[in-house]
This record gives sequence, C-alpha cells and structure tokens, in this order.
Amino acid sequence: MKIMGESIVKKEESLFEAPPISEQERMIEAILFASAEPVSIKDMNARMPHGCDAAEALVYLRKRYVGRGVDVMKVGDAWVICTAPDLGFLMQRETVETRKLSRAAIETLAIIAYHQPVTRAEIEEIRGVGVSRGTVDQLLEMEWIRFGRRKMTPGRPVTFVVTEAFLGHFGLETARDLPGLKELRAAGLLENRAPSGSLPLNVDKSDDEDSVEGQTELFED
Amino acid sequence: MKIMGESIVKKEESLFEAPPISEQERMIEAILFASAEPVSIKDMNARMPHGCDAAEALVYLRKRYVGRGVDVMKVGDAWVICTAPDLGFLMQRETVETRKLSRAAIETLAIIAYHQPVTRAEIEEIRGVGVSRGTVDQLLEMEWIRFGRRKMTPGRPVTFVVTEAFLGHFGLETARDLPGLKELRAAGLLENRAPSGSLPLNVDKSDDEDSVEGQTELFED
Amino acid sequence: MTESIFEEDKSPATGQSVAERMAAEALIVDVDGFEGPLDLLLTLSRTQKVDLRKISVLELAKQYLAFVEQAKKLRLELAADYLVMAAWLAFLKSRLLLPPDPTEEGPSGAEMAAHLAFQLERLSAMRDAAARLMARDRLGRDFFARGIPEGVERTRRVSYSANLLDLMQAYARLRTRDEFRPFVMDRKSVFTLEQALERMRGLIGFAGGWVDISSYLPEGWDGDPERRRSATASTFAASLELAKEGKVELRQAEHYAKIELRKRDEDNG
Repeated sequence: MKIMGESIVKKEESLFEAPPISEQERMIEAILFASAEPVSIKDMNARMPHGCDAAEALVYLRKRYVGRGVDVMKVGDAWVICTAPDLGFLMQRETVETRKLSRAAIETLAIIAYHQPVTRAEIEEIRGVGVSRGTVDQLLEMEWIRFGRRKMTPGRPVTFVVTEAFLGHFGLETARDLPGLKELRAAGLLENRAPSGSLPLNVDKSDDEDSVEGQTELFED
Repeated sequence: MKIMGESIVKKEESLFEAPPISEQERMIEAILFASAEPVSIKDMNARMPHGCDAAEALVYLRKRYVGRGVDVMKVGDAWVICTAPDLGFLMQRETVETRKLSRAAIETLAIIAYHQPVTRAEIEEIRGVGVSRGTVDQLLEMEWIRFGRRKMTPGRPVTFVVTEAFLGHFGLETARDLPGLKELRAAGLLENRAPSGSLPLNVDKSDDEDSVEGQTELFED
Repeated sequence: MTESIFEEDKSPATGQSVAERMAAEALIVDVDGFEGPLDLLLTLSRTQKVDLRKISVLELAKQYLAFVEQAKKLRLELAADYLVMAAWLAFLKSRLLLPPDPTEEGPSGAEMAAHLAFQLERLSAMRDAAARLMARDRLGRDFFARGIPEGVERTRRVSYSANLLDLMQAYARLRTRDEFRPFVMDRKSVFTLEQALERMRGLIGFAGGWVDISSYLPEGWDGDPERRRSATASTFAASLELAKEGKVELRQAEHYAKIELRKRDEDNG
C-alpha cells in the first residue's frame, strides 16, 4: 500500500508541476502575513497547490527577511512573521499630556517658595491639612523643589527649598522677588471669599512642632 | 536671541542625527506589517525617531516589495500592506463572509462613490426611486460611506461620501481611481443636470431640489 | 422576460386562459423585479437595441404605455409611481407628436425627451460602474490584511504646568483663609455656662457670707489665660442666672472691683 501510494504521488507530481520555488516563497509569505495564527509547514502545504514544498520555500523566505524590519519566527511547530525585536519601540507611542498642577501641589509649592527653607510640618501647619507624600514627590520629580538643610530643631527635620529650575520656569531671579501679601491684595489676587474646606485643622504635628513665626517675615516691608 | 535660538536648533540637528534610510525602511516595514489598517505618513513619522522621513523610506520599501507575496498599497493618505491579489486563492480560510449587499445598496454605493459629495435626493434622482433608510444605514454601518459636508443649498442637506475603508476594501488609492471615472466624466454622466420638465420620480425631494454643480469637485484635477 | 410580455400583447388572449394567467404572474414578477419606473424604462429601452444616446424616447413612451395598458387589462395593481410615470409619458408623447405651441410654458417636448434619455443613460452608466466596482479585487476576498496585527501600545506621559499667577493665587488663598475661617469653639478651653451653673449650685450652700465669685472658678481653670477667661465668663453668667432665680445676691463696691456673691436666705428675703 505504502509503495503504491508513493508511486501515485510521483505520478501526480509529474502531472501537475509545482510552481517555481520563487512563487512558492510568495505564497508562504502571503499565508504567513494574513493568517491570524502561526501556521505549520503542514498547513502551508495543505493550502498551497499540489507539489509545493513549504519547508523549502520557507528557507528562502527566512533568508529574505534576515535583517529586515520583521522576522520569520518559529513558534512551536508553526511559523509566524513578527516585528524585529530591536524595533519593538515603534509599537509604543508616548503621548504627552499637559495638565494643571493639582491644588494641593500648587499650594505646597507656593508655601515652599514663600517660606523656604520650610519643613513638611510647617507646610501642613499653613495649609491646614496634611501634605501627601505623592505631592512632595511630584514636585521633587519635576525638579521644582529640592531638599534644603535640616532644621536645627528637635528631630532635625528636613526642609524644602525651590530650585533654579523653579525660578526659571516662573521667570524669577530669586524667591524674594515673589510679591508679598500686600502686593497680592493690591493686585486683586486675594479672593474675598472664604474658601471652602477649611474647617478643622487636622495636622500631623508629630515631626515638627516648631512655631512658624518666620513665615511672614517675607511680607514685612 | 534669535541667532542664539537658531544655533541651538542647528546643534540639535547634529546631535540627533536621523538613522540611515535603510534603518528607516526597516522601521516603516515593521510599522506597516504590524497594522491591519492603513497608517498615514504622519503617524509613521510620529512613531519613528526624530528626523526620520517616512515618505522617503517608503519609496524604498515599495520597490522592495514589487512582485512579492504582499503588496505595499496606498489608501487615501495612508499606507497598508496586503497580500497580493493573485494569491487570494490561498486564503480561503481567512475569508470572512461579507453580508451580501442588495442591488439597491450596491447602486447607492456606486452613486455615492462616483458623485460624491451627494445628497440623498440626488441619489434618488439618479436611481429614480426612493432610497430606503436601511440601505443607507447598512452602508454607514459597514463604514463604507460617511456624512460629508452639508450642501450650501436651501435646507442645507447632508451629503454622503465614501470612506477610506471603502477605498481600502476595493484596493483604490483615491476616489479618482474608480474604474471608468474619466470616461463617465467625459460623457457628462456625472453631472447633475437640472431636471427639465420634471420627470415624475417617486422621490422625496423635500430636502434638496437644487442641482448641485459641485459634485464633481472631488475629481477635478 | 419583458419582451415575452409584449409577445403576449401582440396576440391578445381571449378569456381567462391558463396562458393569460401565467402571463399575468410573469408580469407581477417582472414589475416586482424593477426598481421603479425609471428602471423599467431602462429595461424597455434595451429592446430597442440601440445606443442609449440614440434612443427613441417616443418609441419608449409608447412601449411603456403599452406595458401599463397590458397590466390594466390583466387587472394588475400597479404601484402609483408607475401610473404617474405613464401619465407623464403620455404628456411627453403628445408634446413630441404635436407641433410646439409657442404659448406653452416650460421645456419643449424635445428637451424633456433629452433629459429622460440622459437620465436613462446615467442610470445605466451607474449600474455598469457598480458592477465594475464590485468585480474589483476586494479586501477579505482577493487580498488580505495582516492577520496578526500588533497594536500600538499607548503610554501617556503627563506633564504638569503652572504659572506664576497660579502660584500667587494659591498662596494668597492660603494666607487669607484664616481671616475668613468660620469661628470654631476650641472645646478644650471652654467652661460652659451649664458646667458653671452645675458647679455653683453645688457650692453656694456651703458659703454663708460674701464670697468673691472668682473663688468659684473650677480647679485647673485659673492658670491658662484662655481657660481662665472662659471659666470666669461662665461663672459670672451663672451667678447672674442664680441671682435671677433668687438663689443668690450679688454686689460690687465699684467699677472693676471684685464681684461678691452671697447665698440668699429665705429669712433674709
């Protein structure tokens, strides 16, 4: 039976001549491109005209794609075309979105700018609410604030100061150039409405109980 | 200041040199292989490193794929790789049974493609019968047509135009490549002549009675 | 198919023959198959076997009217638009046959015929175009898109911005907030009137003579000035309350002198 089968195949081969190998290469290229899944040699042969040799055509196709933007790769028993590993970055797209700083962040930043060097506890004292780690981290990451000297008070708390990048961004030569309260009022920047959400002061004073007398020194003129 | 700015730009250009064109060709090859949808030159450039020229790289890529199992095709302003049409027989398995379009839908589609932007009343005028809502809905749903600009005629009727998906489906680069378009235009068959003696057509002309000279504007070159 | 109808027309059937009924059915089928009168006209025009540009509209009108006649004879219901078209074509036919009447308004018969011919040609052209379009190599049938598309992974980077005005406004908001801070009692430093009353009611019974009301201040409330103020105020208010009730008497020698309190005996009253 087996021998007979083989002879039949031979006979068929001579009857239906297989397409040239370059054509076969085109075929597997198209098959691999369009298939939704990796394709085995067996499947390729089943889909190609009689007498084709997908395995041989694949050798040519793989050579053709060496060093190209896509690779012919083996996945298990099957073959697939996929992006060359070094070009993976093209499949990612970074979009930059500009957002306004959160109210917490801008207030924290303002306090640091006006009161530097200032401890976290002092910031909280002024804001009346705790300052989240994320807010400080965000400002540090933006390089608008940095750590200043430790305060020579019990616990030696760290302080924050604004950076040169901050001054550059806001067009200031020094933090001293920031307008004082009187000027803010004159410029109509003081809202004459009681802001909401300023009721109980829930401030964590654990790390620094220092009085913050220094805070208005900037405004005494 | 301006001179300084310019020198900075120059410096940047030399600092970030674009990759060689062969690399750029690999990149667009990877981008196009990865996408089932056409990708615009703009999108390619946005994804490639600074200084790349996708349009130039594409010239090389197209040459490379001439006669291969897959084609680099232009659809509207975008590019897509598809299998070569002569190899469709290999892909029977991938064939998705598309809903058979009715004769009314096919004719409506052709009228929109050749006459765009075209109003519903104009379509009805050409076909001599009302266009059912279902027909238009079906074409809209297939995303082969979409709404175009309103006509600047009384009632400001909406118009229909064909989409990029339509062009992609029929392997057309632009609507100008529609088969026989030039001949039809030359024969004056794409004009919407004002109906003289108003041939009675069972058409709802409520929204647009006007002849619209602008319909062939898309094809004027 | 349509031609066969007109074959029947040439040899009108007598009586309700089977052939007639079959013809009637064929006609129904045919009318159903047409997409309106224009489509029917286009099909009829094909029987002229000439270029649509050289079509005889008069001949076409005759054919159409004959078709409608035949349908009527077979008592077939024709859709209204077919009848409207028939009326229009009859009108056109008369215009084409009669010499033009100069007083008549509107387009001439020839113009109307030309427009009809144009419409037929245009419809025919669109049909051909549609067929050619549908015969093109088509995506998903003849050519195929990428089978395993790789989506572009979108990463979002957020860049934050703020300007000097934001900064100053934020600071101004903070610095002025205290001015408008709603008054909140700090409970720790408040000795309430109720507390003072309760305390004094318990104590007045023990005292016989005049006593400085400050001696009624609760313990621990005389150190801190804030607490002392609150306790003093409530104790004084409680004294007034008790005096009003007639339980005590109050006296003060002069302005800013100490205020003294004495239990009011029923006997003294």
